[in-house]
Order: sequence, then C-alpha cells, then structure tokens
Amino acid sequence: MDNQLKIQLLETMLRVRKAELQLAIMYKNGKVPCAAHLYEGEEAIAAGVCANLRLDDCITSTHRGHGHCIAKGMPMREMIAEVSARKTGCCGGKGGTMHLFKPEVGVMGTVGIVGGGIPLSTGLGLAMKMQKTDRVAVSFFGDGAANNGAFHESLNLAALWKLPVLYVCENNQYATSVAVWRSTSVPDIGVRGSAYGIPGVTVDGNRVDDVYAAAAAAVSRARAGDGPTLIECQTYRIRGHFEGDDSLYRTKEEVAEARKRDPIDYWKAKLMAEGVIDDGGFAALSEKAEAEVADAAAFAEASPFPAPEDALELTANA
Amino acid sequence: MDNQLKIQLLETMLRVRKAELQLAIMYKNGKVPCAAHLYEGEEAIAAGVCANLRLDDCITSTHRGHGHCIAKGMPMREMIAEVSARKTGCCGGKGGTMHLFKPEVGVMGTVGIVGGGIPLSTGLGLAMKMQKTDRVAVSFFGDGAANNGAFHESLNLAALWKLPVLYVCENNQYATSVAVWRSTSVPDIGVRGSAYGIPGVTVDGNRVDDVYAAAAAAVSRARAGDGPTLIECQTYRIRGHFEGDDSLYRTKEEVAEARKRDPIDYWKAKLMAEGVIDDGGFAALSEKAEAEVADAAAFAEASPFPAPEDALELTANA
Amino acid sequence: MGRRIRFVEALREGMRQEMERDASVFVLGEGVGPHGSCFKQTEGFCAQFGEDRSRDTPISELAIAGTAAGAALLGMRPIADLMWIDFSMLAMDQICNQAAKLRYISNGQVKVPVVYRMTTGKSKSNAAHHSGSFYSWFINTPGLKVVVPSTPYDAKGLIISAIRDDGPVVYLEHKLLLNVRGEVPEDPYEIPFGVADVKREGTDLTIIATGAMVGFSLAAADALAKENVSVEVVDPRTLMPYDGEAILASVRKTGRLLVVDEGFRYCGFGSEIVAFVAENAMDALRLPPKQLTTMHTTIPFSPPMEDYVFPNPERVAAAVRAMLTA
Amino acid sequence: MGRRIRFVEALREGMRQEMERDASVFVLGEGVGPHGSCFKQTEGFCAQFGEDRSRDTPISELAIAGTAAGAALLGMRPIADLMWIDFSMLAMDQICNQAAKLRYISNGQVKVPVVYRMTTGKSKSNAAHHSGSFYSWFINTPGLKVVVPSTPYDAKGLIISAIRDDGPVVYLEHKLLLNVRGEVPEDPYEIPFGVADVKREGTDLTIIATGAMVGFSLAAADALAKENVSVEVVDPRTLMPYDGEAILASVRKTGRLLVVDEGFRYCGFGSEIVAFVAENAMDALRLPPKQLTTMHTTIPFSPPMEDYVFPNPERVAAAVRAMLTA
Ligand SMILES: Cc1ncc(C[n+]2csc(CCOP(=O)(O)OP(=O)(O)O)c2C)c(N)n1
Ligand SMILES: Cc1ncc(C[n+]2csc(CCOP(=O)(O)OP(=O)(O)O)c2C)c(N)n1
Ligand SMILES: [Mg+2]
Ligand SMILES: [Mg+2]
Repeated sequence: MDNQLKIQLLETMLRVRKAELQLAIMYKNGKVPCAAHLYEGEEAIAAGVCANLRLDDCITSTHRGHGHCIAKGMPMREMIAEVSARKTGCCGGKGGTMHLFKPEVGVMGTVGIVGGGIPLSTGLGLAMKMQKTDRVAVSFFGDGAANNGAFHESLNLAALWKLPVLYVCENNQYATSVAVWRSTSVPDIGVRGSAYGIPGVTVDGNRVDDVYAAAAAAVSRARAGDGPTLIECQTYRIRGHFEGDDSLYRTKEEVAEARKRDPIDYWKAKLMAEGVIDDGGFAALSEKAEAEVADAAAFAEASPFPAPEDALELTANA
Repeated sequence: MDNQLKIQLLETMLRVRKAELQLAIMYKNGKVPCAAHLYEGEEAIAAGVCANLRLDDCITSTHRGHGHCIAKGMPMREMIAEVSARKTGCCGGKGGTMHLFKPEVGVMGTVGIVGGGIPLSTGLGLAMKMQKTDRVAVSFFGDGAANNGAFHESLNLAALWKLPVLYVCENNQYATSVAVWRSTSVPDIGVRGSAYGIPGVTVDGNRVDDVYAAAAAAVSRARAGDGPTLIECQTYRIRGHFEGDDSLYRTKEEVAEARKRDPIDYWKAKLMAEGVIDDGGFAALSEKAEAEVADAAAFAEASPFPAPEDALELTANA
Repeated sequence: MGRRIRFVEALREGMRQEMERDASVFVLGEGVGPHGSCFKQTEGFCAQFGEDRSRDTPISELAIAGTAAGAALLGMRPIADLMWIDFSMLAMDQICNQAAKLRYISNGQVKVPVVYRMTTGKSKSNAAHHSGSFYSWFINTPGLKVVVPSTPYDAKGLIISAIRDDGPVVYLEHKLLLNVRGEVPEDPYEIPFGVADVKREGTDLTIIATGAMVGFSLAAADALAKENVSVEVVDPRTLMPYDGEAILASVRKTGRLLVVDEGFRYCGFGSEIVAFVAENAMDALRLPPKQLTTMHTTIPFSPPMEDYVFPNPERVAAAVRAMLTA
Repeated sequence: MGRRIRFVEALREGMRQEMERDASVFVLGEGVGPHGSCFKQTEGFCAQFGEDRSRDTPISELAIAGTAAGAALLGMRPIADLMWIDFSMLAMDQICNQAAKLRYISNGQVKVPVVYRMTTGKSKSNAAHHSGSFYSWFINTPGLKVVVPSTPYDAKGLIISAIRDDGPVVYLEHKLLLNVRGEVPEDPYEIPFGVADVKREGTDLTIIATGAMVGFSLAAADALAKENVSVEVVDPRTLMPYDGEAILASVRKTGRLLVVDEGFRYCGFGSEIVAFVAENAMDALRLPPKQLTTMHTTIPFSPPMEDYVFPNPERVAAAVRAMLTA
C-alpha cells in the first residue's frame, strides 16, 4: 500500500464521518424529513472495499448506505441534497436516504428492504460476466441481512456461476434492537462461505488496512473469473439504529467501549507512527472534508424542493 | 437394531414401493387425475427416518410425499383414495397428491411449493418446544429445496432456538430436469449444517440402516433439547420427475446404473445374509404389501367422487 | 366518559389480555422481544411473559410467517409481527400459499389460528419501501381475513377477535394512527368480523373509508357540513369479509358513493367496493360512483411529492364537491 | 391463409427472434436450459444460443427475479421464467418492490428491461399450489406492466413487445392455451400495450375476457348466437395498462357488461373493470354490470370440485342469459 493510498483511505473515512455528523445535525434541525440510518464508526468498511474498485465497478447498498455512496464516488452535494429531499439530489428527491442512485459512478442503488440488494448485485455480476468484462460488483449488507433467504439464494447462484461479486457483510452487532447473537446461529458469519464452496473471511471491520487487504484478494479473484467471496467485517454501530433511536437495548458502557475502537483513530495513529501523516496533515484533511460537507449542506439548503407534480414523472401505466 | 425392526424397515419400504407402482398404473389408466411425483428407489429414506418416530411426532413433506405419509402411518386406503381424487381420501379430495394430511398420525402436510414445508416444520418444532414436550418434527425436502431461501431462514431459526427438528434433504440428483451440480454450489448438501452451527451429515440414502442410524442420533439430540440436525440422504430418482416425464435430460445407462443400487435389494440381501429373513419370508412380506395396496386401490375405485358443491365447504369469507 | 388511551396502547392491551387468558398466545418478530417492538406494541411483554412468549427473530420474514403457521397447527396461537406490510412481500408464500390454504386442503383437519400484524400506509417520507398499502393482495386470497382498525376502540376489539379466530388473520396498523387517542374499555371485548361501523351519519353521500382514511373522511365531512353537505362515513373495519349489507344500505340511503382508499386504484379495495355497489345497487346510484386513492406511482420521498400522491382531508372534500357539482 | 402454429411455438419463436436480433436478450429459470423448459417454451435455445443465454437456475425464485432485474440494470434484457405464477409469491419482493420501483426511485437513471414469464390458471387437477391466477397483485403494483395473450398471434407479438419494453413486464402463459393453434406470421412483429382486440363483434352485451376466458367467452357467444343474442367479446390483452377507451366504447354500444375473469373476485381484475365502467359509463349501462370469476376458494384437487369453481363456456352463457332475463 503506497502512501497516497493510505492517505486516500483516511480521507474517505473522514469525508464519510463528516457527512454523517452533518446529516445528524440536519436531522435534528428538521432538514431531513425522515430518520436516517447513520454509518458512524463503520467507515473503514466502505473506504477499504471501495478503494479497490474502478469507476466502472458497481455496488448495491442498504438503508445505511450514505458511506458506501460517498466511498464509491457519489458527489457529496447530490447525496446530501437527496437525503434532505431536494430536487438537486441524486434522485431528484424521489429516492431519499434509503434509495440513492448514481450509475455513472457505479452506485446502482441503496435499498430499503433488508437483503433486497443482494440479488440485485448478483445480477450486476451476471451482466458483467455475460458481457465479458472484468468488472466486479459489490453487495454491502448487514449482519441482519445474512439471515434472510436473499443471502442464501444469491450466494449459491453466484458461486455456481462464478460471478464477480463481493458479498460484504457489515456485522455491526445489531439489527435494530436485536443483538447479533439473538438472530444469528453462528458466531462468525464468514463461515457461511463454506455452504457455497466459496472463500468466507472474517476481518476486523474497524481496521481499514485489513478490510482493504481482504477486498483486494476478493476483487482479484473476481476479476480473474474465479467467482465470489464472502467478507464479514466486524464492527459496531455507534449511533442508534436510526437518528432518534433510544438504544435502550444496550448499555452506555458497551457503546463507550466500542467508541474506543474508532476506525479513524486507529488509522490516524498508524499513519502517524509510520510518519505518513502528522497532526497538521490530519487537521488539513479533516478541515477539507468539513468544508466539502458544509458546502454540500449549503448547496442542499439553497436547492429547491421538487414540485408536487414531479411525483408523476416516470409513472408509466399511471 | 433388533430383528423386528429390521423386518419392519423392509416391510415399510415394500409398502411404499408397491403403492407407488400401483399409482403409476392407476395414472396410466386415468385413475389419477394429474401427473404424480413418485418415490420409487428412495424408500429407504422415509422408512429409515420414520422408524425413529413416535405417533405424536410430526412430519411435513413435499410434492413427492406418498412414501413419507405411508412410513409415518397414513392408512393406505386414505392415501390412494386421495391421490385418485375420491371423497374417502385423507383430505376428501380437496388436497390431492401434493397435499396430503393426517394429523392423527403426525402427517402435517405434504406441500406443493418446493421448500414450503421447511418453515412449517420449523413451526411444529417451535410448538413442541414451547409446549415442553419431547416430540420432534421432521422436514423432508429435496436437493432442489436446499437452494431456496426457506431452507436458510428455517435452519438458522431452528439452530438459534434449538428446536427439535430433523431437516432431511433427499438428494436424488435432480430437480425436475436440472441435475444437482447445475443448481447446487457444494457437492455435499450436508456441509451446509456448518452455516448454522448444527450437525450436518451426508449418508447413503439407499442404505436404510445408515439412514436409520443418522436419524436415530438426530432424534435423540432433538428430544434431549440440543436442537436440529441436517441430514442429507444421497439417492437417485429412478422414475421421471413426474409420471409422463420423458427424462430426456439423462441417459438410460445412468438410470440403469442407479437401479442396481435398489434400496430394497440392498436390505433384503443384508437380512438374508444375516439370516433374519429367507426368500419365503420376503415373498410373504411382498405379497402382504401387494394385497394391502390392491385393497386400497379397490377401496378407492369403489369410493365416490366428492360432490361439486363440496368445493365450497370450509370457505370462510366466501 | 371512559378512559382515553392511544391506539398502540389499546392494541397492546388487547394482546396482553389475551396472553394472560391463553398460554398458547405468543408474539414473534423482529424486535418484539426485550425492546418491545419498534412502535412499542409489545412493550413490557418480555417482563411479564418472558422471552419465550415475546420472541425476537432474525430478519427472516418467510420463516417468521411459516414458523408461526406451523406452530398454529399444533395449537399455539402465534401473533407474528412483520413490522411493515412492505416486508410481507418476502412472506407471501407462507401467508397466502400456506397459512391461508392449510385448513382447506386438509379438509378441515387442521386449524391455523395465526395473526399477521403489519404496519401500513403513509407516514413521514418513508419512501418507496416503507409506505405500502397493498392489503388488496390479502383480500384477494381465499382463506385470509383482513382487519384494518381506524380507532383505539376498534384496535383492541379487533386484535382480540383476530387472536381468537381460528383462521389466519392479517391485522393492519396504520402508522399515522398509532398515537391517536380514543375511548377504550378496560375489559376485553371482541368486535365481530364483517360488521361495519357507521362513523358518521349523513344523507347526501356515502364515503366508504378504512384505516387512516376514516379520520380524513370525517374531517372532510366536518368541512362539508358547513357547506350544508351531509356526508355519511362508513368504516367496514374488516375488509375480508366486508359488510356488504351496511355498504348497500348506506348507498341506498344517500344515492351517492365515494370510496376513499390509501391502496392503489387498480385492483384495489376501492375498485372492489365500487364494483360491488355497481353490481348490487346501481339503481340506487344517483351519480356514478367514484374513488379517491393514492396515485398510481411508486411512493416518492420528498414531502411535496409524497403529500401530493396520497389522499388527505382537503382532497376528500374536493372529491365530494366535484361529485355534487357534476 | 397463413401458417398455423401452437401458442407455445409462437411464444418460442418470438423469444428466439429477439435473441437472434439482440445479444443482450437471454432466458433464465428452472429447467429452461438443455431441457428447454417444462412446456418446451425454450426448446432448442441451448443448442442455438448456448447455455450462457438459456440458463438453468436453482429453485431460488427470489434470486432469479432479483438477478434478472440486476442484470437488466447493466443493459441485459433478461427473460426470467418463474414457471408457475404460484411460485412468484416467493419473488414478490424482487418483482414488486425492486424491479418495479428502480426506474422511478432512481429518477430515471436506470432502466429495468426484464420480462417475468409465468404460466397461469387452471389445468388438470393442479390443485392448491399450481392453479393460481393472482395477476391482480401485479396490476396493483405501479411500475409493472401485465400481459396476458389469448391467442398464438398475441403470444408472439406481445412477447416481442415485452422484450423490447424498457420496464419490467409480467407475461402470463395460460396452461390451457399452450397447445392451441392459430395463425402467426413468420416475421417478428410487436403488439402495442394498452390496445384491446375485439375478438368478436356483437350488439347486445359486452364480455371483457382475458387469457383462457376469451375462448370460453367466444364459445359462449356462439351458443348464444343461436338464441339470437349478439355478444361482443373484447380482450384487453394487456391488463396494465388496459385499454379503457375500447372497453367503454363497447359498453356504450351494447349497454351491458359481463367481465369473465379467472382470478378471484375480491380486488381482482373483474372488479377493476366493473368499477372502471361504473365510474365512467354508468349512464350507458342498461343493466347492472356483472362478473363471472373463479369462486372464492382455495383450488380443490378432485375434478368435480375443480370444475365447479372455475368459469367455463356453459357458465359464461348462463351468466349472460341471467343478465338478459333479469
Ligand atoms: C426485509 C426487511 N425486514 C425488516 C426491515 C426493517 N429493518 C430496517 S433496518 C433493519 C435492521 C437491519 O440490520 P442489519 O442488516 O444488521 O443492518 P444495520 O442496520 O445493522 O446496518 C430492519 C429489521 C426491512 N427494512 N426489510
Ligand atoms: C417454489 C417452487 N418452485 C418451483 C416448483 C416447480 N417444481 C416442482 S418439483 C420441482 C423440483 C424439486 O426438486 P427437489 O427439491 O430436488 O425434489 P425432487 O422432485 O427431486 O424430489 C420443481 C422445480 C415448485 N413446485 N415450487
Ligand atoms: Mg447490523
Ligand atoms: Mg431432487
């Protein structure tokens, strides 16, 4: 990993973090019309995986998808404008926080139905293979989604057809109020790869270098035509399931403990120890990210809402 | 295994075999209104598993379910009458070959939707556990069903809740015209138990003693409250997928080879070698089974069809 | 005047009283356990009944629905919470192909006393995957009963009737109604299926409305009353079976019909009622019947568009005026 | 007179010609590979196009539907065979929540040119899990188009239009029609969606029928002609969008409407058409509109009961007589 990449990973994580914190404030201030599911503390996964992707690779994501979109290259302005329901958003306000699209950069959709993106990304991989490209598709989903039938059917199909797909399971220990041990019959979801004869790995999702390495191996495997990989990234959902969630189902101590394992702190410390970056450099990156997010927020606020009648655009059959 | 049990296993297999051959003839003669899915060559699985069950244990089965019903204790007359659409059938003609019920003996339904019985049997196991009994539920399904989301969701749930359920996968190498290697990403479906942290075993489904032993272990595990087991029984579908299926998707040689591994021949030879039974004894069992089936067929033929208006019985909301 | 509590409290009380009365009743679903469900529908159940009877599940809608149906076959009376109706699309096979049919195909040898609870309808920018109202699919399925309470009183009575019913019942909780207050008796009571409730009497026009549309229609009726238009608002309360007699009686009285439904128009409940009345009381109709439904589009996220596609009290009143001035 | 081939041959020819024309078209589903599908719909495709483009799948309806939709997002034009409509209940989320909505929620950034093919309707004692006709669910879903050919000619033209359409299309093949013969041009041709076909002209009564019900209605019309009753049979061919103008024009001409639909009555296509006509042409109706549908019951197995619950030509004729003598 060269220094440029190391810095890029840090920058991506910072951009995602700042965006989420910004959206948290905007939600509090009534600028986001519905409770959003934020990604704070999980940034290393989106950053580490997407750093392995080309512009023409594609992802699908979930209700907690802002970070994946940013990491894959969605313009900050369009993302924040969409989440705040503006006409200038990436979907013109039709999609919203759980339905973000930007095919130009390979964001083929965040999906509000848990597990719903897994078959879709499998189909992206099928098209990539049938079109004889070496593109890859990535499906981001949570620990909760790994217990849904969509996971099983898709991984079996992708393994069978050797599709170029990465199944990235973000195990943040909870599915709404339900702790992973209450919903999942195995301690490590990565082992489920063996049910499909594909590699299944479990990595520390708060260590961007570990995530990057696992994704790198899976991407080259996929590009080589050797098929899919299941990557479980173990992390922790720092915030409530959605903004406003009281999180009464877990202790403050548990959350405080998890905060100590912040993925940005980890990577910053590592890069400093390596002398790749110093406090000034970090501050600069951080301010740059803040500035980008502030600009995006201002852009969104200055943007018009869609007209009511815009709702009827694209309604074939109506 | 005592001699009585050994004979019982043979008898059950013979009863199932004769019933299926009888239904094949009845279908040819237009006595069965729709193509049935017959079980010839797979009898050892139903016999070996159900020999471990009590009357108050329950099963769900599939479109290929005649054998399971007989092995669990459904009266031959009611089964054959139902398949030939008579009012005296176990479901009064409402269910038919793919929808056989006899709760008194624990037959909680054969299901026409592939995989559809798996969640239902999981629920049977849940009730048995919540009611603090030591009953067990068995879900019979095919290799094809093991690729359906219902399989994944149910096994995860049963493992999580330690439900007393046996998941018996009858791998007969085909799902309609689709060979198992075209549909399934692992050579042995038994390995999928590891995705749920439960025992997953693969046995020769044409050896009733092996099936019996695997089921015995799973049943005692379930009764002890230790949870579910996945048992893959490898066998072969001797006949077409349904009566009338041309089976052009496989060679005559392949089928001929498989016929050599007939489960009844295997067990008969073994019992003879052990001196548990002789030709006369076998002939007697075989004739007894034929007589029972002939009686059932005659009963069915002599039985009335339901009245057209019977269709509206039980139609709440109509 | 009696005790006034919120819809969600009435629902919870009905479930709790049935669980106290009958040990075979239990709830299962995503988050129904210690946390007490996303809208607190089962708050306190774990404390009172234990996790065994207030059971968290994985995100496995198909298995939740099928496991509940299977448990019902052995005498349990499960209440399966599928959260949003939108997620029930993953459970359609177990609800509509299995649970709905088991009693019939078994020739009555088994009963399937399961309740499938789902929240439904618009709320605040819940967007394309969390705003569904496609209960017409359940109405279209023989073997299912479909219940849509519009008040706390109905919420309690109907959940108790649903739990006691021996067949599968789909019970819909409108997100906009969960915190609405109303009078609710403390003791358990049933509301029979197939009996409509005339929420407001009137003489000029009949509105058939359900769920949150009832409140919208009553608000519209208030506004129209000031214009000397007398609107009758009839709430079927159960959509399968629905109270055809009451609907026809009201239409025969007023001679005018508007159905207000949050589902989509095509093959929806609105079309069902308009068709039923046209077939059975066309002679009584002084005007062509009309319906006001959610516009036929995927539900958009942004408030201006979202508000535009759903019915609201003003649109109900406007639809009535348009009919009367036609 | 032109070449007469069977419905299934016309369907196959339409798919084959599109696959020859456009390399992005492919089929996937259980048994569509070397075996050529359970009703031979894709016979010969593997030989001509290879297994890559005529792809067997596991029994994974949810993944089949979603994988097809996903592939469509990158420019492929998949034809996903779900075998029986009954099995699509397992795929509802990917068909109705994903494929149907992707174009809209993405604000038109993606297209979803996928065809979902399913066999539908009664055949011979297929019983509770293999006799479904619940296409009303798809009609009820914004973003889907629904196509139901009743003749070989329509089968070919509509599959070609469906494949060329940029949105998801549900294409239904009635099991009783697969071997029916009719005239079919060899060259490819499209049939536009939303254009009904008057299968028989008449003056006394309009029958709106679809799929196998068209043939039943034409047979009934023949019988009734001998009784000097002139029946017009209109086949919408596409149920979403449906040709409201043609339906109203026919009703305005005859003044009498019977809808014959194999789906269930409640919230079905029959109710939809009755409602549409009542709302828009009540003045033209000389009699209350009626519908003849499959009875509201789970489908029984035994032939006497099965025959009893479905429409047939005699019942269509009887329904018409009942209306005219009412
Ligand atoms: C099929 C389905 N079931 C339930 C829900 C409601 N829901 C939204 S997010 C969520 C939890 C998802 O957990 P996980 O997959 O671990 O993702 P996380 O929220 O932890 O990132 C649930 C149950 C849904 N959106 N879709
Ligand atoms: C959900 C579903 N998909 C497809 C079918 C059609 N179908 C009936 S049996 C069958 C093959 C089942 O294969 P398997 O599970 O291996 O059982 P087998 O027939 O080999 O005993 C298929 C695809 C169905 N009934 N249900
Ligand atoms: Mg999670
Ligand atoms: Mg098989």
